[in-house]
Amino acid sequence: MDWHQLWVIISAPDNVPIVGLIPLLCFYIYLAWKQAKGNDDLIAELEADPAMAKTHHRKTWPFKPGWQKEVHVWPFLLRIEFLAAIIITIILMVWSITLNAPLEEPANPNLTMNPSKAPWYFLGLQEMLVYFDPWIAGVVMPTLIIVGLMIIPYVDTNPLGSGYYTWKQRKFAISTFLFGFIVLWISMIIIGTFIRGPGWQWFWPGQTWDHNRQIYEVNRDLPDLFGIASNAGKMIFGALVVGGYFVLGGLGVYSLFRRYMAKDFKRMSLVQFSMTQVFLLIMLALPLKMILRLAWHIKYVWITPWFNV
Amino acid sequence: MQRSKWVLLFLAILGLVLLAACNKKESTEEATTPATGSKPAMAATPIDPATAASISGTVKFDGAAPKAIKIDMSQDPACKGANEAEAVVVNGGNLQNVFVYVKDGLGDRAFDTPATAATIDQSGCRYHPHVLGLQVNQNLEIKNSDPTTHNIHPTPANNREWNESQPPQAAAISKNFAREEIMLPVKCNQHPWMKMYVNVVKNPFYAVTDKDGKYELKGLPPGTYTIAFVHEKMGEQTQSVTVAAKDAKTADISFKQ
Amino acid sequence: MPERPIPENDPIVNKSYAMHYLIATLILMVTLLWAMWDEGWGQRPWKSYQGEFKTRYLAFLKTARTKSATSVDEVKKNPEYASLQQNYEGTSAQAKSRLEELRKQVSELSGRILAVQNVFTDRRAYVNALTYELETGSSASAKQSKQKDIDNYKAELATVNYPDGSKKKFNYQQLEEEYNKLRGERVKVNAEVAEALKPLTESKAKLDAYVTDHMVDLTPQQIAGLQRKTEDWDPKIVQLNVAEANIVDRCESCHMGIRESVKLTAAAMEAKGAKKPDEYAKAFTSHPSAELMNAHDPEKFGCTSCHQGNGRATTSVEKAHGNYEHWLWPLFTKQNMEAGCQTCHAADAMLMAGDSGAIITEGKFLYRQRGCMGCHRYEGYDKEPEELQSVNQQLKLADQQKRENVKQSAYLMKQADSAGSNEEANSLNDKAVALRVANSKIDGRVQQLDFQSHNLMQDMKKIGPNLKEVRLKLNRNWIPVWLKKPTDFRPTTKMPNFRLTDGQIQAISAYLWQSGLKDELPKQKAGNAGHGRELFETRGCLACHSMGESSEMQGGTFAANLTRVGEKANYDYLVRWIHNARERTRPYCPYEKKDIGPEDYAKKGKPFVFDLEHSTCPNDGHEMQVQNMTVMPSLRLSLEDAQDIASYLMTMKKQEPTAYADAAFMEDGALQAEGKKWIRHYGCAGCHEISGMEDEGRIGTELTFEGSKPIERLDFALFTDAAQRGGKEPIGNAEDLARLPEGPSKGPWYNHKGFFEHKLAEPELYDKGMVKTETEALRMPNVHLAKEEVRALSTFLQGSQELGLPASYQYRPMDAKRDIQEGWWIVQKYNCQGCHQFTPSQATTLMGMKKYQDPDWKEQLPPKLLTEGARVDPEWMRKFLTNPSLSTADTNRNGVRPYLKVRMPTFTFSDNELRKLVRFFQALSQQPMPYIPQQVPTLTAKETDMARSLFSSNAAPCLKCHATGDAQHDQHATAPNFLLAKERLKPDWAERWIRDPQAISPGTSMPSGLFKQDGDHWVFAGPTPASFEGYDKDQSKLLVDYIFQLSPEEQRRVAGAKGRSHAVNAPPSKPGRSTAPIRAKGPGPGVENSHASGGAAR
Amino acid sequence: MPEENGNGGANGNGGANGNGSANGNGKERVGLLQRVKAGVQADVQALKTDIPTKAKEQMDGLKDPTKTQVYTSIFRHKHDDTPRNRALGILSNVFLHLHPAKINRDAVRYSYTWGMGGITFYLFIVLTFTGALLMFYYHPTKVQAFRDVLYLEHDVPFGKLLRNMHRWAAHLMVIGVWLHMFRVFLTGSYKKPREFNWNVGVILLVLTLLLSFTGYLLPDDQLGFWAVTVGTNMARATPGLGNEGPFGPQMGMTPYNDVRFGLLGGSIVDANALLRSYIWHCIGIPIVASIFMIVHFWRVRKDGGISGPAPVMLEAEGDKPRR
Repeated sequence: MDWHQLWVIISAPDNVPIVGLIPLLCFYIYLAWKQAKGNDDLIAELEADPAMAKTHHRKTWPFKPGWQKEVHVWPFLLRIEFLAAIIITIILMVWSITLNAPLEEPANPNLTMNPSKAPWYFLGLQEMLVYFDPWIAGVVMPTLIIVGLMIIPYVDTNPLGSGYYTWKQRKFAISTFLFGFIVLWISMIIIGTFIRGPGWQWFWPGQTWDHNRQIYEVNRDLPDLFGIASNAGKMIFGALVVGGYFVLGGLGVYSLFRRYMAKDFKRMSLVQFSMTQVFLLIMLALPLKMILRLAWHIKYVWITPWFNV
Repeated sequence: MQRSKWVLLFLAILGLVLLAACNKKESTEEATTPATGSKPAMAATPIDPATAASISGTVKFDGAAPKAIKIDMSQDPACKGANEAEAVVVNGGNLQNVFVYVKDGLGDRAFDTPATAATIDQSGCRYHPHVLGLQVNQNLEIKNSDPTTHNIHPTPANNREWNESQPPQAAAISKNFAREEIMLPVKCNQHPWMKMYVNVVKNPFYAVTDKDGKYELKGLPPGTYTIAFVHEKMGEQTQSVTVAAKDAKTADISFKQ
Repeated sequence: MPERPIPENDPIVNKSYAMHYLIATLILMVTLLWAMWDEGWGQRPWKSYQGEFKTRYLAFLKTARTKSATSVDEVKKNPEYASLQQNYEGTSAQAKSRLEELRKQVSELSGRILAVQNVFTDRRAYVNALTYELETGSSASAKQSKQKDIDNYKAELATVNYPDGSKKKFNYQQLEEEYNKLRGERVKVNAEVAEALKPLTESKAKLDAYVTDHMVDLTPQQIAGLQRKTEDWDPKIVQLNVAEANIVDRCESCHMGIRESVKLTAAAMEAKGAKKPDEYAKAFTSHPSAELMNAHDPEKFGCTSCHQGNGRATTSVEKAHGNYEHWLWPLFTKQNMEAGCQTCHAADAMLMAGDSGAIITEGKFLYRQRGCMGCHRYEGYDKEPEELQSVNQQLKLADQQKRENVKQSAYLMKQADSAGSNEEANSLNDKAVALRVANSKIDGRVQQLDFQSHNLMQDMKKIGPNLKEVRLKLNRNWIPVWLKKPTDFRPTTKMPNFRLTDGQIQAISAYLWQSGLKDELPKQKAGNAGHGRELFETRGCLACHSMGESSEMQGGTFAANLTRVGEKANYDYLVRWIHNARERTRPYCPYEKKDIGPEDYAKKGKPFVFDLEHSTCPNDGHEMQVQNMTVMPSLRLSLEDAQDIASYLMTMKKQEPTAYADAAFMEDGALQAEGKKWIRHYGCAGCHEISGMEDEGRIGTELTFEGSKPIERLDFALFTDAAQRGGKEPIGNAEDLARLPEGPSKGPWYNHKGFFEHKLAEPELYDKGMVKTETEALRMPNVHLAKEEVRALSTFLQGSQELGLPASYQYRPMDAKRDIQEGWWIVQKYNCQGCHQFTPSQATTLMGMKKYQDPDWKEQLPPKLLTEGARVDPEWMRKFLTNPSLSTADTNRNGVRPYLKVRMPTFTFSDNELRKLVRFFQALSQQPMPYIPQQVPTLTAKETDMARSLFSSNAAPCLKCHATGDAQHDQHATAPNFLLAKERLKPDWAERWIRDPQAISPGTSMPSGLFKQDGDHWVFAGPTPASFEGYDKDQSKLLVDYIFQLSPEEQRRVAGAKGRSHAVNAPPSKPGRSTAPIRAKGPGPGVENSHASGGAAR
Repeated sequence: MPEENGNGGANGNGGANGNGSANGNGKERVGLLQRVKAGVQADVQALKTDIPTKAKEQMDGLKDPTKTQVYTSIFRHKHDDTPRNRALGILSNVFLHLHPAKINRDAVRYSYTWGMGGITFYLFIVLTFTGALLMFYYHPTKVQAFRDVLYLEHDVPFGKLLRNMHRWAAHLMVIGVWLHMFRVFLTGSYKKPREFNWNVGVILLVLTLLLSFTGYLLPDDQLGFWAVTVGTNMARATPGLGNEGPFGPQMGMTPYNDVRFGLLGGSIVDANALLRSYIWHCIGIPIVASIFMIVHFWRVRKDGGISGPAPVMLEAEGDKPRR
């Protein structure tokens, strides 16, 4: 166990935010989960007791008739906001006094940094470069992420769960988002920061980052696995596989929706549903491809003269 | 003369003690500061003449005495006189021109520079004496009694080298040596056979063996000393001698070719 | 949701945030204060340094002042001071009354002037105003009336009240006159005051100057000044700002004592009662080298241009010293401080200023001497091959241009023939003619280039011997043994250990053997080894070569140790080598790329003669390499002497040459290709001349800017981690470990210094643990350097940086300084300093030898060249360097000092090098070039007589030591012949020399005190005849003039009169006695000479 | 007197002139002097009474600072603790009228909002402030940039703190934006009618990342240089627009005309890239982001304030339109 190495990585000034991000995320997930649980319990209680549902103010927080339903922003909100500003200022100052912003040697185009890493918030994308060609990881994926985030309000037809934390009413939406945010985005960043060492090789925490490490890795393409040699064959085969994934996956999503989320499905228009389907499948394709790569060393699935997937 | 010296010594010690006593701070700083020039004057510790001991002895030469080497002085008609080399002079088994001095055992004791000068005379194109001892910084007077010009050229290892011409009847040259050096060769470039050795030591306890190989070191305070016998050709030998107050010890030694 | 009691009051509205705010605000305040503190102190550790400095420095100054005061008192005790003091008091008493009177006058005058001035300036202002109105007046009448006003006003009388109460009226004109008159008077009186003060100030200045001149340290006044300055010091950043070079250095914010005018040591700056100098004390010392500081004014160079580090940073010691990961220029360590010199002085061979420079100079020297440049290019080293290439390129271009011109000219002429008009034809013909003239110019240039190439060929040297002649000179069976590990055979060899496998050794030696020249060498007679030994030990061989091993070793390390040379050498070759090492078996033609043999000459019907005069190829007329590329000179020995020495050397062996195992495989032709491959692989041709490898390039990395190579580019291989974190020292081999200058690493060594030093100590280190094939393995051989040598080379490499400063900071002088630089390269190339002293502090190899410790042998040392440029005529020097025997017939001797056993060899310098050397000596002694000889006045008969009386005086027996050309007299001469003086010496130098030779060459046999100063001129120290009565010129000058006009006859006459020849003609002491006349055998005229008697002792 | 004046010629000159003329006037107008004297005496008398009165008035005025003209010119309404004034405090305030006068009583609970939107906005302000100060010392040129950062670190008062704050606030802002988005999603706050504001938020997220990314290159050190090189290398692979992307070569893309070239102003990360990055970082993106932020805040209010905490809904109420 190379504690020194671990410490070097963790204490690098630019990695400190990520180190801070992990407990922060845990805390906020816990906070959200606690409130969701409270709300879900309340909902269950109210569902069971229609009479109570009529009178209850429907929040977990205490309420007494006569209390103001609305409060003045000044001072009741602003005092909190100002307090937050002060606290943030304190945190920021203390951080700035104790830890210096990194400044390395002057830029030298002739001397490549190893590993040369993007800013930490883009490390997820850089990590994806391992599994995808740059045009997917660097261009298509970010675009899809943005577009995907943007269409969320338009494809989420579930009217419940607006304005309060809940799990039971939005199981699918929340699990999908958590999967995308925590598993695909945050954990990739963590991998990119702490695990990827020189040569973008995989180093377990506590393993020494050896610049001279050599590892053997031969990557194949999926068509090779099936003995398809001709370019045209590869192209057609790849198209079939990718197409098949989307067709079969689409069918699978459909059957899942029909069975377990009938209400949502009913509320969705055709466009809404197909959009959901497509983005869901693309999102799922990412870990699938990673597994293909990590487990079977598959580089490409679909090979064409113009692009490879 | 002697009396005033003692008084001076006493005053110096008193001064030092006072300095150390009433201004300790100053003196420590002084000590840590690297001395510029000479070290802070160390007082010459008085030696009680009543307890002074002496060491004497004879230096022998082991084996057959080498025949004296004749020097060809014909080069300069002005050179007349004994023309035998003085490198190894043995008289009946006794070795002349051995420099004897206290090499070790006096500790940090410092000694005053004698006011009298040591002298070298050049006559008959020879140096007199052939081996000379003197104390550090003691004046050395060099005379020329020959009707010819000499030049005096010491070739020291640890002192400054010089080379001065001295015409006949010229005034004596006055010089001194600041650092200890044993068997410092002095020569004359015009008369290549002219050679002598100067021994510069820090204490007054030195002697040069005479014709009979005899020497005597007087006025030594009681103690254990390393006595060194140095011969220009045969090198150095040492002996350890312990003397008590008023002792008169003998230390003989012999050199082998 | 667990049941929670609902509170009575609305918590949202009623909850108080006062406590939250209080705490948050408090924390915010604390944070703000923290930020302030951080800004004011946390980021400014130098403040505490300055505070500490103030206390310690003041304490130091206090003691210094008392000490200084006592020494001032001592100085004042001096009678000389007392007389000055008296003088001062006398003058001041004298001047006193006069001064008082004058001062009174001045004050009186001042009062009167003021009285007049008050009135006058007022009136003048009014007149000026009116005049302005007059000048700008619009009409003639207005002007007229103004003029009238002015005139009227000027005519008005004004009253002046003098301070003594008297009054006087003046009109304007008178007023002005009075005013000017009074002022003039005051000026005059003031001048008188100054005049009266002059003797006073002068004697006062003398008095003060006496104190300052006789004080070794500062005076109490000066120290008081420092005390005041220090007491008034407010903490602030001290910075050197050199805008030109973008240097901002704040080093002095902590290192406050660095430029103080008193010498501060760490011990002096210790805290009170401290045992050891702490961090502060070490930081407060003054700069150790005043010389360096004078040469490099910090106001121009800052600190970091020499020391590196981050000069701007002030936040911590590590930051300021640049000892952190992302700073590219960390402070050079104390041990490698001199690396900083190299950054600007890369072009200099010799860097000495005060005590500094020895390490870097050694590094530069070693880089050539140990053959580093054979594999690693370095700007400025071994540039001859590159220059030669460029010359050849230019030659080709010139050739091409010539052909082109001929063609063009023919074309133009043809056109001219058929031109339409005469004019046109003439113009075309002119052009054609111009082209032909141009060609002749090119011819001139070609000649120059050929000459240049001739010179370059001559200057080109290799560190290792010529291996083409391996068959002729070596014992075949010895070669593989040698290659196995050269240090086993000769521990001090320059040949490094290559870690060759047996297979490689066999292949390499086979190739060398088979590719070697197979010519026959002339057979040599056997010589007298005893005589050879004497020659070897006295002729100066030991200035470069050494003999004996380890503690027994005597001689220089510049060339090979010859203790076992008898085991490997071939006698016939050795004789020839000693006789003239430059003599080649066959010349090499770089154009044809082959060794030219007699057959090639025969083809052209030419005799097989090649030397520097016959250096063109018989086949194509190109310049050839006609010399062995060795720096070993010719000692102009007779063939017999050479045979004697060779015979002696052949006896130097530990085992018989025949005892070596038979290496028959070297005749195996099958190994040749393999051998060639390995020779190429290991870059052998970098140091040796090898058949078929003449044009091989260097195999190593260029090192010119190695010190600024990014650390990532230095391959620490498997030790990267150990180096970064300071793990266990990876060098295991004890011998190699001992090469690390600072011993086994104690902390991280992931820096240039660490890399270089580990690499130099154990070059294969970075292969350790790696799996590599024979060809992949690191090729760098073990150069078996000593600790100090590793340090020197590491310093050199660390300083080898691309300069971040403006190019003007590179030391590239154009004048005499450049000549000095260029000269040092040659001096070092040929190891001149093995015999000669160039600077007072430099010791020669011979000086250090046991033999030369003896006073008689000391006189046998080669002459010191401390002021050689001032001493000799440059033209004479050129001749002398070309042929040190100064004779074409009798060459087996020294030209100037025939009495020296040691021989000034013939180096066959090229004209290039001759020019540089002559300039070097002139520049080193600050002599202007070109030299215009000084006219020596012709002496009158009377003067000649007087001079002769000095020359032959008993008090200055010149001819006793100086050679006269009379063989018998010269046997015991110890100084050069006067007859050489005219051509050789510069008269002004000669005069300085006879006045005080010890000042020019300390320890010379020539005594001082021949002349003494009498008033403003120099007179003879001995008795002078009556004719000197009334002679008021320098008598030393007279003697010099005489010597410069000395004719051989005159010299003979004087010598005869002095009976010198007579004395010498007398038969020497009778032979046959037990003590033979030593004079014949000894080194000089020494009788009791150590050699002879020492021999008897043995 | 003469001795004093004698010190300098110029002084003496001026002094003599002045003295002369004053003396002359005094002699000529004796009557006037008396009149002036009387007037002055009267003034002094009046002054004795006027000043204390004025002073008292002044002190009284200062007793209630809210009554001063300066105060009333700044604050347009009273600040007595009345509901009206509380509302006015928000509504009539240019800085605070982001908020409505009153909000849902539970919306002040930190556990619901996490305060991330506000914190992000606050960090943006901090960044603008520190960024503007940093701009005083920074030149976006290859020669100066790195040097200026060193200068900031070592010379500028509080320069190091400033730079550190800017850097860490930027990192915090990215984290804040993510957490904000996370919270908004978890509370379903993007749902009708806030769909568009969610989109604005997504754009702001992208802009935040771009802001941070463009700032990365500015110190011109190895870290920034290679981060940006890696980042922009991806642009090379843009389909159709990058010279290494799918269909890029077919579209005639070369390293000298593709989208990366456009981003960097050259084929390598160099002086132009530095300048572009600087301008986007300091001018382009902040302006765009500010506009979107204004829209974002405005929409928060127009879409009915923050989404919650809303009363929970029951399954059955899902399909009914909400009141």
